[in-house]
Amino acid sequence: ANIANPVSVDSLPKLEGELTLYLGRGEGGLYENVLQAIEKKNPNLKLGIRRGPTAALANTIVAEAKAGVRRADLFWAVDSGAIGLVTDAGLAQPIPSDLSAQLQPQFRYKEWTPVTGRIRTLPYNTSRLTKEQIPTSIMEIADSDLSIGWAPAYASFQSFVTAMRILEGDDKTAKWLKKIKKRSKTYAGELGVVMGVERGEVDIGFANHYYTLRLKSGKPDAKLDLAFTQNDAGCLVNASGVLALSDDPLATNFMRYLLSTEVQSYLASEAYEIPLVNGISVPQGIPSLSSISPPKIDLTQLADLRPTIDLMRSSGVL
Amino acid sequence: MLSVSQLSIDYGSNRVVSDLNLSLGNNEILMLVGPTGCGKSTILQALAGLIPISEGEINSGKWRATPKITVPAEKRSVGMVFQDFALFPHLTVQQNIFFRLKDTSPGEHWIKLLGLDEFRNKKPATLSGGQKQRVALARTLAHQPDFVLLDEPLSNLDAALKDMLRWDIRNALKAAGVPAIWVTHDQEEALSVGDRVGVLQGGKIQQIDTPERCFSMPNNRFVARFLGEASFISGQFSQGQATTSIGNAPAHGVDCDSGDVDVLLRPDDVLLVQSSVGNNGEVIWVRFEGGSRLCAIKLACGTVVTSRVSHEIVVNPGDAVHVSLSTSHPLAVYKQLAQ
Amino acid sequence: MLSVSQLSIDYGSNRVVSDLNLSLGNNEILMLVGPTGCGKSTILQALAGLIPISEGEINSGKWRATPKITVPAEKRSVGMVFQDFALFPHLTVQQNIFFRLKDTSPGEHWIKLLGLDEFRNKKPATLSGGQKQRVALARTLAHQPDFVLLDEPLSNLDAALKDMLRWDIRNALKAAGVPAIWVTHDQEEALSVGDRVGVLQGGKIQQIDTPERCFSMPNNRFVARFLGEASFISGQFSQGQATTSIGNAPAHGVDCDSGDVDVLLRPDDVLLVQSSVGNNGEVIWVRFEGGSRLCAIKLACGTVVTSRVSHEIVVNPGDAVHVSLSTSHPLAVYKQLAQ
Amino acid sequence: MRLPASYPMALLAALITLTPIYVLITLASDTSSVFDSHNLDILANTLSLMALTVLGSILIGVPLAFISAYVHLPFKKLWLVIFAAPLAIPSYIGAFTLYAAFGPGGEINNLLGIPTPSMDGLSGAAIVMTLYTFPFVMMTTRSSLLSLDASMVNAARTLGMSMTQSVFKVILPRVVNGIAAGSLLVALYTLSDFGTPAMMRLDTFTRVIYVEYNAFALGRAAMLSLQLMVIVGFLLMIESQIKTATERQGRPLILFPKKWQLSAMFITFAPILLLAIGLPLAIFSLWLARDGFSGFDFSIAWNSTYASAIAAVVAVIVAIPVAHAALSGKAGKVMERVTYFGFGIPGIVMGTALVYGGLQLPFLYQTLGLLIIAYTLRFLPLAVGSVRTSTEHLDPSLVKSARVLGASPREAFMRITLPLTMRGIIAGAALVFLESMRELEATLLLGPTGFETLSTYLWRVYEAGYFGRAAIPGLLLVVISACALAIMLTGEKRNQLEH
Ligand SMILES: Nc1ncnc2c1ncn2[C@@H]1O[C@H](COP(=O)(O)OP(=O)(O)OP(=O)(O)O)[C@@H](O)[C@H]1O
Ligand SMILES: Nc1ncnc2c1ncn2[C@@H]1O[C@H](COP(=O)(O)OP(=O)(O)OP(=O)(O)O)[C@@H](O)[C@H]1O
Ligand SMILES: [Fe+3]
Ligand SMILES: [Mg+2]
Ligand SMILES: [Mg+2]
Repeated sequence: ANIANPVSVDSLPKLEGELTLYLGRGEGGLYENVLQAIEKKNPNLKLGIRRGPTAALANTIVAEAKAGVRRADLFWAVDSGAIGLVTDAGLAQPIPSDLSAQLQPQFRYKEWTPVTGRIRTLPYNTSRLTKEQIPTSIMEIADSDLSIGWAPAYASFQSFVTAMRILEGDDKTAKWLKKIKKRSKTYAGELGVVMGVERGEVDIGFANHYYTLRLKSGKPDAKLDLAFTQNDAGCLVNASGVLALSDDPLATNFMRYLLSTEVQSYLASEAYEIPLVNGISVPQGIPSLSSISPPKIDLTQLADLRPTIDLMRSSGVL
Repeated sequence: MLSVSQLSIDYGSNRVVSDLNLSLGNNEILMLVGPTGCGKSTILQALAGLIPISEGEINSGKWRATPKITVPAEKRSVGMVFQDFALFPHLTVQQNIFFRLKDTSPGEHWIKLLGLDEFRNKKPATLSGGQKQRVALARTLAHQPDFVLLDEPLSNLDAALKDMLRWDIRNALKAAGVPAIWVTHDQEEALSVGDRVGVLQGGKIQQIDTPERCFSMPNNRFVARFLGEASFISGQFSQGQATTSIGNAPAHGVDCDSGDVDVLLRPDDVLLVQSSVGNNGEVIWVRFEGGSRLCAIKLACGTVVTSRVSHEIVVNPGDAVHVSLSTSHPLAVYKQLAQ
Repeated sequence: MLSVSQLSIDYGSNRVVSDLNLSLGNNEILMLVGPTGCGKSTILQALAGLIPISEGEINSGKWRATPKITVPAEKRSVGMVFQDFALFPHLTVQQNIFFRLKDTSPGEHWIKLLGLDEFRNKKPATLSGGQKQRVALARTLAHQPDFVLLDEPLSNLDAALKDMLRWDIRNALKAAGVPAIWVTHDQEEALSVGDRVGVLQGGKIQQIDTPERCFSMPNNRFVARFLGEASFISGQFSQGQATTSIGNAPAHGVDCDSGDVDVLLRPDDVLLVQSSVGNNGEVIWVRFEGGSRLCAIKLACGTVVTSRVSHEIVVNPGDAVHVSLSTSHPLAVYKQLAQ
Repeated sequence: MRLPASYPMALLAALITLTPIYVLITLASDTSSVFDSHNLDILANTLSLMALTVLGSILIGVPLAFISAYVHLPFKKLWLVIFAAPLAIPSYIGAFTLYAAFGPGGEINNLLGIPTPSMDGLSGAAIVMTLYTFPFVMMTTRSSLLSLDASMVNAARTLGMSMTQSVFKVILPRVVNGIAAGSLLVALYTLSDFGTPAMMRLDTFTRVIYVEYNAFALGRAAMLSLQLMVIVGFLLMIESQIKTATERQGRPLILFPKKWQLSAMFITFAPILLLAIGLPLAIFSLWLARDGFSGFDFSIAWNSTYASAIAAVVAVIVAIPVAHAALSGKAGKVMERVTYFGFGIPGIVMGTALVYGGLQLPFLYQTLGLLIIAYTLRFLPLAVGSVRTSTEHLDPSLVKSARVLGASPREAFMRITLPLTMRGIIAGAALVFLESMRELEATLLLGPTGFETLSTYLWRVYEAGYFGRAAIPGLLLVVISACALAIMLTGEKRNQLEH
């Protein structure tokens, strides 16, 4: 399909009026600058931001809808599960086609639009391993003798397990989980996983790519690098996304800003997120999207968390 | 004026005071004594309207309270002085005394009269016990109550201070001209300060009378023992005369007209003489009391009587002495208890 | 045995007790009296080793404590009875008494002797004040201390109870045969219970002597007033004889040998007679004391003296009376104060 | 019998604190129990963590209470502020910094080359939780200690017991109540906290709840929270069984320590306090130095301060009738107990429950007002506890005295009871203030949109990995909280003079 070229903010309509954004999960610290820049560019925009854990905001949006109250115009979430909850509740407004046309085809959805991507990666400790020692298949890792750090309670990990279930089936996934569990060390979040790898507590970890890049940017000599699997859930590209809850064109126009050249390149260079529009280079430290081979998966499917949680629990992982 | 009739008070199902009747003339001070837990404080609290009553009636002339008709404490125009002073610690002496006063001149009056001028801006915590007590009194009287209730107003003070304050309080009450009920468990205080004494036991009044009568003609042995050193000696009573092994004396039958009786002896009714012959008892203990000595003498029959002698007479335990009745006023006699 | 020499105690920079000297014979009970805040409790605490001393020495025969040599409380073999009983509320009576006892037989002994048998399994909270006091005493004595310190052991009790317990305690101490220092602020208690009395003021001992001498021959006016009703009348003193406007009497100069003096009069030293002629004073108040009446008489010169009369004599304020000295023992006289 | 005047208000307060639980019940109503045998070891973890934390808090809190109540120290008040300061630091921040500092490759190892054991698992979680909850035990025990009369210790000593032994046999048994009250707060806090055990890689009940919550199984999360409430109920029951005899108040003990004793105390407790407060601030400063200062909007500190201050005031206003009810009868005691439940519900679940509750009041929803109600519901027990203790010590004859001087019950309350229990009221307010300052979830979910506080800001930069930016707000949080504590202690001092 054709991909429309990204637009510059200068050619976007000015935003005027009041807009309330529910901003899920904390990478907010990084998104903050983006939001500030948008506000600066549009002095007549009154942007209200509510930050909170993604799941909590999704629950809030559903609860508000049930009570017949709508406070949020936009919901920007880092996790597609939360987006699924809101779209399944029928609360999201359709995305204009010219907007989704700017995205790569596999990232076009009717009711929401991804903003940036994040890849599942295998951070590893460079003083304990070389890249060659790491299997390129996620399933094989279960049979290796590497010690592993993971954060099974973390939403992105669960999305990854969902992807594995879809690609490999429940049985294989359950076996994989059980095997990994034997050699794993559990962390609260994937930042913890990456820190654990860097300290040498474990050989490798399962984590979104940006944690490694951020840690290395603060500590360039960190004994840490990224490895990727190929063509399996291990290098799933997931996305943070935004959806509109009000039919006010202002909300849609705000989304356009998020997909603008400037915002996308800022997110890539500063937040180490993967741009999903054309012509923006990926953050330093990871190969370009075309050089890695993520699995083909409809991200909306990942919202179906329930069976994953049950599987993980019955495998004794949760 | 205050009159109480058939008053009963319960805590839950527990009757603590029953069938209390009393009335208080203008300006009169009634001392209420009794052992711990006999219901003294309970009566005062009921009169003040701080606890509900179960039966009977309280009439102040201005209002009337019954179990049905409750008159709240703040409407009773009653003054109360508490054992632990109950001064408001966050207010100065003056603020305590002027508490809720519209016209502060009676407050000023009592500040002057009780010599509190120099403390008026101090907090209670910095005052001595006696000063606190005076402030409490001033506060109560400054509100010009119709009657005053004092709940052991001196029991938290030094013995030395007590003696002084007791009279200060009496004088202040008399100066204010209000009737008062003054609770104490100190029989000395009860006898000396008040116009009448009421002796309470187990929630029941045993006797209400002048101090002299309560002391010398107590209604029963409990009252006799409670109000001071008392010994009993058996004897015969007929026609206003009691005959005992240590002599005869005029007597008054409290609960009998004649027959075998026990005669109430106060230490002052027994004359002790140290002589070389004719002794009828042996001293078993002696207590120096300052101005006098109190001696306990065991008679041949085994009865122990007490006698007070001048401090100039030196008596020692073990001394053989002669004791005899020595009184011109009638002694109280009681029916002998069945053995 | 216990001897204290030149003991001084400071709280911070504040000297609370200075230059205390005293020694205690075996078996002797020393009563320590004085107004509030004079340092009585401080002395006891220092003797017990609960607070440090600043100067002087405490010697028990078994140990010797100075400001340098601290002997901890638990090593002093001292018994202490506290004003508020200080029973352990979480232990039963028996556990309190047997507290840390290896051999419980002395505990049993005192339980029996003080009649605590039926309470032994009760918690202190359920006991009356008098019972608590007995438990405290039993606990102290069961530990067979070398000496006992009692800090106002009765001040939290009823007047009626006090009188009884006072003697129980004395008897128990005598039975145990240990020396004791007993702090009180009740002069009656001080005079009657102990073998000697020490009067303290502002951290300094004013007098230590037998009760009789302290009462009748006080070292100074403070002691005189503190130990009981006292009035002073001016007079001349020479050759063991005092001459006053109400008569002459043998006298002893406390701080002078002759000259213008004030004569200490106790109420018993003044004889009051009601007659129709020759009266020299007017009664200004009368207090009924049970066995007697205390009267205050204002003389023509303005001096007020007090006299105690039998309760059989009825005197009323305003009566004209005749008062005279009536004593065979010498009266204490003091140099007249400069006006 | 007339009902105590405080009952209606207390009942209302109790019912309102029950609303979150009611919401949980409705949320959970379509869910079958999800408690399977697998959860048993999680339950075991939870209970072990709770037990160890309570134990740790007692081991640290009781001695510190003892020191701050009895030992004659220079700068006594300052020490007390320092002892209580850990309450100002959100425990997840503490957990994170401790994790970052310790272990091989941790900051201490990096900077000083000293190998340190890593902080994780049950022991790590218990250590961190202890460090941030022991002040609860310290504060309640201290106020019990201050109300004890010294004479009993003196009695024990003259009966031949050494000072140390007396502490254990004579003092401690009498303050069991105070220790239990503090331990209850610690236990509830431990039960409801998620961040610390998660960071320390310990599987606890709250983690199960979070997993369900994040998987959008709100019903299950609610059901599990209700199961947690059963534990809370048990704890409340156990605590209410612990009774010590009430005692007359007296002059408290004063101990004059020798030089070596002072040093010993310092050597024992300085590391603990350094760990709890010094370390997080040091680590943040280290990161600040690495990242460089990038600006901080100080109005955020103001937001935190005034929201917490209002919450503190509202909480004590509600706490007063509840505390009075607790002292007036059995029913009142039950009402008081009920208010404790709010403290034991995990923050995020509580936050969501309050969103549901708040949506019923659209005029309040997402306003500061609702946020303050939320703070009040969560932290009411802190205020109730300290108001109750101070009221217990109030001499009843003072109120009677005011009544017979002509004051109505209301006037007597306003002019006598209130000013005289101000110490407890201020202490309660300060505790609520501290907890509100570090509260996160309700603030995120219920505050006005765009309303940022120090703790939400800390959370935001922490999530983003911009740890350096946590230095300034972290420091501000500690400083402002210390000021609140200082205010609380001046209130206490003023009151001591009066008694
Ligand atoms: N609030 C109460 N509830 C139940 N019983 C009470 C209450 N207050 C007092 N009592 C009981 O009522 C009885 C009388 O108590 P009250 O306080 O009137 O005695 P008292 O004569 O004042 O004693 P004291 O000399 O010790 O002050 C006692 O047995 C006491 O236990
Ligand atoms: N811990 C303390 N610190 C400072 N001063 C104290 C302390 N304890 C007592 N004092 C002061 O020392 C003096 C003596 O006190 P102490 O308690 O010995 O008096 P007391 O004679 O026992 O009085 P009371 O009859 O009231 O018991 C008082 O002025 C008191 O204020
Ligand atoms: Fe993330
Ligand atoms: Mg009473
Ligand atoms: Mg004392």
